[in-house]
Amino acid sequence: MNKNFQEMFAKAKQEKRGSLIGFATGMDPNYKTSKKILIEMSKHCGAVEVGIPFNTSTSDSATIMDANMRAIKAGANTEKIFKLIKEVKSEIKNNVPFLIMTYMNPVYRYSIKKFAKKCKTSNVDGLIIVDSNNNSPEDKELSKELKKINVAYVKLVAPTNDEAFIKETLKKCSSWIYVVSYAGLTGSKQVNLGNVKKISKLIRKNSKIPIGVGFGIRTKSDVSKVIKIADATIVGSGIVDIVGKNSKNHNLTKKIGSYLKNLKKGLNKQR
Amino acid sequence: MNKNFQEMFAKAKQEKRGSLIGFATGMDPNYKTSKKILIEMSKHCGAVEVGIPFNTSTSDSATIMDANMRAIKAGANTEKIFKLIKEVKSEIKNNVPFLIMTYMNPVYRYSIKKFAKKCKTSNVDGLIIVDSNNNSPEDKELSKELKKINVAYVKLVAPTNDEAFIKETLKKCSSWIYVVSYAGLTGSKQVNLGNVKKISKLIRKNSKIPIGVGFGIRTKSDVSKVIKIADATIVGSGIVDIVGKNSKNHNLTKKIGSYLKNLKKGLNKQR
Amino acid sequence: MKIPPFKEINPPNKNGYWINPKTKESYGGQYISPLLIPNLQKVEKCFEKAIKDKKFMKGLEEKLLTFIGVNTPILRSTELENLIGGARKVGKIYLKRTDLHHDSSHKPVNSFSSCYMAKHIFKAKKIICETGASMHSRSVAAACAMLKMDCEVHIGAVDAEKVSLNKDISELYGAKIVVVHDSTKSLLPAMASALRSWQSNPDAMYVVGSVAGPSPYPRMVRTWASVIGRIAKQQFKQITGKVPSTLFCVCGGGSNLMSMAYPLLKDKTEIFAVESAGEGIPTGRHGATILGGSKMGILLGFKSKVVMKSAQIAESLTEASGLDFAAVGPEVAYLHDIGKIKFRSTTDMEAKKTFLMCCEKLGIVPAIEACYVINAAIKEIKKRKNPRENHLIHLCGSGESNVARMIKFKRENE
Amino acid sequence: MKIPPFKEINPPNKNGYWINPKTKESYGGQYISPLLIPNLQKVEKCFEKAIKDKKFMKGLEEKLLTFIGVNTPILRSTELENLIGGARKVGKIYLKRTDLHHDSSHKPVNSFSSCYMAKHIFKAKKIICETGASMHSRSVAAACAMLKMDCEVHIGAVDAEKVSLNKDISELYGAKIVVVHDSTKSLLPAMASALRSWQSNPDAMYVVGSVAGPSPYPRMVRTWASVIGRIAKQQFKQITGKVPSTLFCVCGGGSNLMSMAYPLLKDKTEIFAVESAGEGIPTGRHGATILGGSKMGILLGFKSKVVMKSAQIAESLTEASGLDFAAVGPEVAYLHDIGKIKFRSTTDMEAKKTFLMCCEKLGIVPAIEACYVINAAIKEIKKRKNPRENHLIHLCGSGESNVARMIKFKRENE
Ligand SMILES: Cc1ncc(COP(=O)(O)O)c(C=O)c1O
Ligand SMILES: Cc1ncc(COP(=O)(O)O)c(C=O)c1O
Repeated sequence: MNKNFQEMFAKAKQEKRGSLIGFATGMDPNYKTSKKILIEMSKHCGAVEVGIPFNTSTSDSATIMDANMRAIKAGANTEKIFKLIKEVKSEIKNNVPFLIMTYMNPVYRYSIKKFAKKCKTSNVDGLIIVDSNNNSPEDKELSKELKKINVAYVKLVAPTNDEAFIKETLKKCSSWIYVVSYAGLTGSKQVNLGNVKKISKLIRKNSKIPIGVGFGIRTKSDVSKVIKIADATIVGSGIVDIVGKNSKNHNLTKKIGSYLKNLKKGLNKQR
Repeated sequence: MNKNFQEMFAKAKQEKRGSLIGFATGMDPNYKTSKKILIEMSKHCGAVEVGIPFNTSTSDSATIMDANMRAIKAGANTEKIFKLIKEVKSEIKNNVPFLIMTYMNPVYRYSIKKFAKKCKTSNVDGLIIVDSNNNSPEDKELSKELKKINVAYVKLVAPTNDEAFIKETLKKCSSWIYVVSYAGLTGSKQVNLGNVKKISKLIRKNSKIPIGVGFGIRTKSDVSKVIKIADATIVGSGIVDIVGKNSKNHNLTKKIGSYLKNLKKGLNKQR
Repeated sequence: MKIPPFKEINPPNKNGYWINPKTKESYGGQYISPLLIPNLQKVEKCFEKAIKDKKFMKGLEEKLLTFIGVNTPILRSTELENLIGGARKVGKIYLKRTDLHHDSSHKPVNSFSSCYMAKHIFKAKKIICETGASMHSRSVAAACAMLKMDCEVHIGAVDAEKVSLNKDISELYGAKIVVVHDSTKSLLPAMASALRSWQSNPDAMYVVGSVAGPSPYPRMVRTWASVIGRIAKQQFKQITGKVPSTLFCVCGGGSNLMSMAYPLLKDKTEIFAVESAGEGIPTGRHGATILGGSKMGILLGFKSKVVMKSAQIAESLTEASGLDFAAVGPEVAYLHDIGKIKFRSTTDMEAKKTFLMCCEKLGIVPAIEACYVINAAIKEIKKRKNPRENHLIHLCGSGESNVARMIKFKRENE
Repeated sequence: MKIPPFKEINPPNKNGYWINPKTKESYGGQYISPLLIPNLQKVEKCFEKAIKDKKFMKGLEEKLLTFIGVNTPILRSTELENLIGGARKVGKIYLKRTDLHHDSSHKPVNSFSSCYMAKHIFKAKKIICETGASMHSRSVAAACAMLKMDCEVHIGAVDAEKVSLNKDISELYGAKIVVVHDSTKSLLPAMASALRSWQSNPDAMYVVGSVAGPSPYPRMVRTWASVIGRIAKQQFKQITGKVPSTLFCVCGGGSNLMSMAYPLLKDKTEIFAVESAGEGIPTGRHGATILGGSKMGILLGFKSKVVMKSAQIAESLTEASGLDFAAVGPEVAYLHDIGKIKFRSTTDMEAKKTFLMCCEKLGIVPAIEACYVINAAIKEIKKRKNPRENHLIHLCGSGESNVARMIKFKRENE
């Protein structure tokens, strides 16, 4: 398991609380502001997930599609996002782990081996590829490379997946597993707790890996409910929405800060 | 032969000249004006041809189509045109023969027998039906009825017709025969003298019937050229044009009068 | 696929008349300026020659099969059956798919055949035609393009607006478009204009769009068009083992009716022609020549039933440009008067609703003209309630050119 | 008419990949959120079941024959031959007329088959699809109407403007239209949007419009579509006694190419795919995935050649909405890379001129997409100058929906 994630989950356990993982698209709305946003997020989140934007995404809601398009317009590409993360990590004081979230094409085009190496040299702690299929040669290569360098390979499972699929996925997954809370797009519906329980049970049957839950978590109350079942919760559209609506506002990072501060209040495991 | 036509041709022969036959659509632009026009025409023409308008004419140029539509709008129908001719004939001092020019449908709808009788009682001297085919039962009935009452049945022959057709036509034709000077619509081209000579020769070979030539005769010079070959010349679009352009002009009948006066100068047979 | 050969079963007499044996009424003939008589004689001679010329017919039939695509399928429509109770109650309903022809209607079969004859036998360099829904002009223009002939199309100004897609396609095919502003600005004055133009161009050949016009056109058109019915009859026998119990066709001039009905005239098929009742026959605003009680009249070269106001040809009022013809072909009037063809009608509103229904329930965009027949057929079949019958409806065209008007209608009615 | 049966001759491996034996490169696969994996497995199972289910296949084939009208003719075009020297110099040219299909393109064969499977085997109540030229959505919507299923169409905002006729027809059929304003506002973002919608509606079935998408779509679509090529191969042998010497198809995603090429892959027919060169390949403003030198990429669930700008999918620029697809299907890329399919291209300007030429000289209004292939075929056939060859061109669509733009082009260029 990646050391920083290990620490994150250990510390949270000790404090009897869950972890908050915040997502933002890298370079949305531009390099400079994005850097400030990520630094702010690192102050409140257990981990930070940074999107490499892809213009033909097959799983994102309009909110994140718009963020992708803003970032691309601002010149985002794989190289620059790595640079961004590296700079942010060198400036922050703590060991908050950073993940990259993206689609297979940017990774594949960059070259899988080079991408893995670049994760290491840029202090990236984990990787989520939304459309990486367990059976693809790219997935095999990628999981092998990431394992070598101890970068977490966080894989997704969804309410529509059966146990066989979950078992298959667990084989490659490292550090934690991402549970999609409903059948739908990021941020398009309300978190579905029934689904979360069902899948978490299947996972627990087969593994002790920490569980992170994403899709549809926006409020303190969402966080609170999810954290009763899972180890971490991922909040994306809630943050990206603030970026989209305030991209030219001086108070942007402040707003994100107070949004996250409020969410954190829901992280307590005890009733 | 109809007596009035007989007289007309006899007188013209005596005076070594041809005859001018003027055409106007009945009730164009309305009953009252049309009556004045016809009376004026009777002063200058050897004979007057009055059109019963038909809205689906298959042989008229735009000029005469427009006249048809004006007359129909003014309420023209078969009954009223008969009345118009009857009134005109009772008011004029001379024996100028009047013809009706129309299509088969108005005649057929009126009933052929009734139509023939009505010609007689309205002092109509002749009838031209543009689309009457020698082989149709209506044509047979009509020519029989008209013969009984000595109303001229003036038939058309065209440059595209062969001798067999002309012979067939001559059998039914009475008083005179109408030679169409070119392949085309009334008033759409210049008179074609070559055609006229060719057909006249074919007619002369088979009959002594007077020949009237129409289609494309507008000027004194046209009249003069045609009259060297034929016995009469029919002027239609030239007159209807004046009506169309001056339908609200007080000088309308005067204009028609002077137009006809000028044309008459071309009627002399001698060079 | 071989096209079943033509057999003359209801010929007019030598002067182009069909004679009602009871009333002695005559239908058809040749009422036209003497100027055109030689042209008509030539057309007739060419036609007689053409149908006997094996090489010509072989060439023509190959083009009909591969260019027009005349071997269209017959579709069993359980969807329509189910609308009125299902096959077990009302019998089976089949649709002849001439909407799948090149240029999307029954029209190209006559248009192409006539132009092919014009080219190879009449030796014309130019074709003159009139058009209403522009289905005819579109297919004549297509034939002229392929056969390298000039094409002159006469269209009423009102129709030119209504079905501009077909008009634009005619223009893309290279046709010269003459917009006619006479009288009702629709099909009839357009046809008069075309005939007038022919008088000025006697070397051209005129190609009529329905079973109308002076002899020999009504006979020639139904003979060419009957290729459709000959194939359909053969197909229907293959599918059901029998000829259809009933046949339903829409009737403007009667070309799509005769195309299907002609080969079945001596069979025991009950034949229905459907007219446009416009806003309703009693309102006087309709296109129903026969059911509107029209009298015999003489126009555009032929004698038949004609919608008239005293002696003038009256407006025929209907949503469907293709049905906006104030007369029926003479053979059609004759077949009605001797009781061989029965008539039914559909209002414009019913037809427009049928259009939407066909889109939504059948997955077919029919020509608006075809909606009149579908609606009337459904009404009649429901009334007959005979599970042993096999019904055949002529789906005579596709409705791309009606989409603009109909999507507006849909949106206004939702 | 019986449809020649399907034979699998170029299957992907069990993970949905075609593998290049020389380079070991893999094409295809299933790159998609785990959410959709079960749906894809279900589609694959249904497909396997469907093609082995005799009753299902019989029902499907009857509808293909009578509803879609898949038995379209092959037209010998002496007109095209004569443009480049005549048959004695360049051989014979034949056109496969899928423009005569219901809804006027090759698309309905796959669309209907997929929807029929969705209804009877997948048991879906709703279909989700994307569309470019709206030919696909039009035919999916037609199938849904007939099969009583809901239909949701995703279309790029730019395309919605370009081919509004087809879009309006989809709406008349009852489809719900989702206009997509993402990224290039054309086919690719529309497909991404459709796939995203499927994730929210896993009970629906997604129907793709080309031989693209995650496994099993590329294989399923070419299998359904190959009905066209199976019939064409049989017809061609009947006409000429042989398989075609050359086959020409346009290539956007590759469905019309595979529909014809698939049954000929093991024959000695030389197969040409034609791409849109847009304003010219060197300008970078084009839709030529292969000839533009595209690299392998992963998008919309599959791995293949993709037009990219660094890792982003790039705009494919072409007049033809139906070719505006920044990738080719994986089997197509594979067949290109192993040398089985050759590629040619046509610029937008050449295609537009070919459109006018086809109208004026052939009497056919082709889909603008088909003009790319006709132009390239003529160029290639002229160069080959082989009088013993029989050439087959896939005339894959009719151009009613292009008329508005093309009549403007004609008037501007006269
Ligand atoms: C599709 C269609 N159906 C029917 C008709 C009616 O004509 P007819 O009764 O002469 O067949 C037309 C005429 O344009 C038409 O376009
Ligand atoms: C008429 C027509 N041809 C060709 C195509 C190209 O698609 P593909 O290459 O997937 O067959 C399309 C797509 O919409 C089309 O509508």
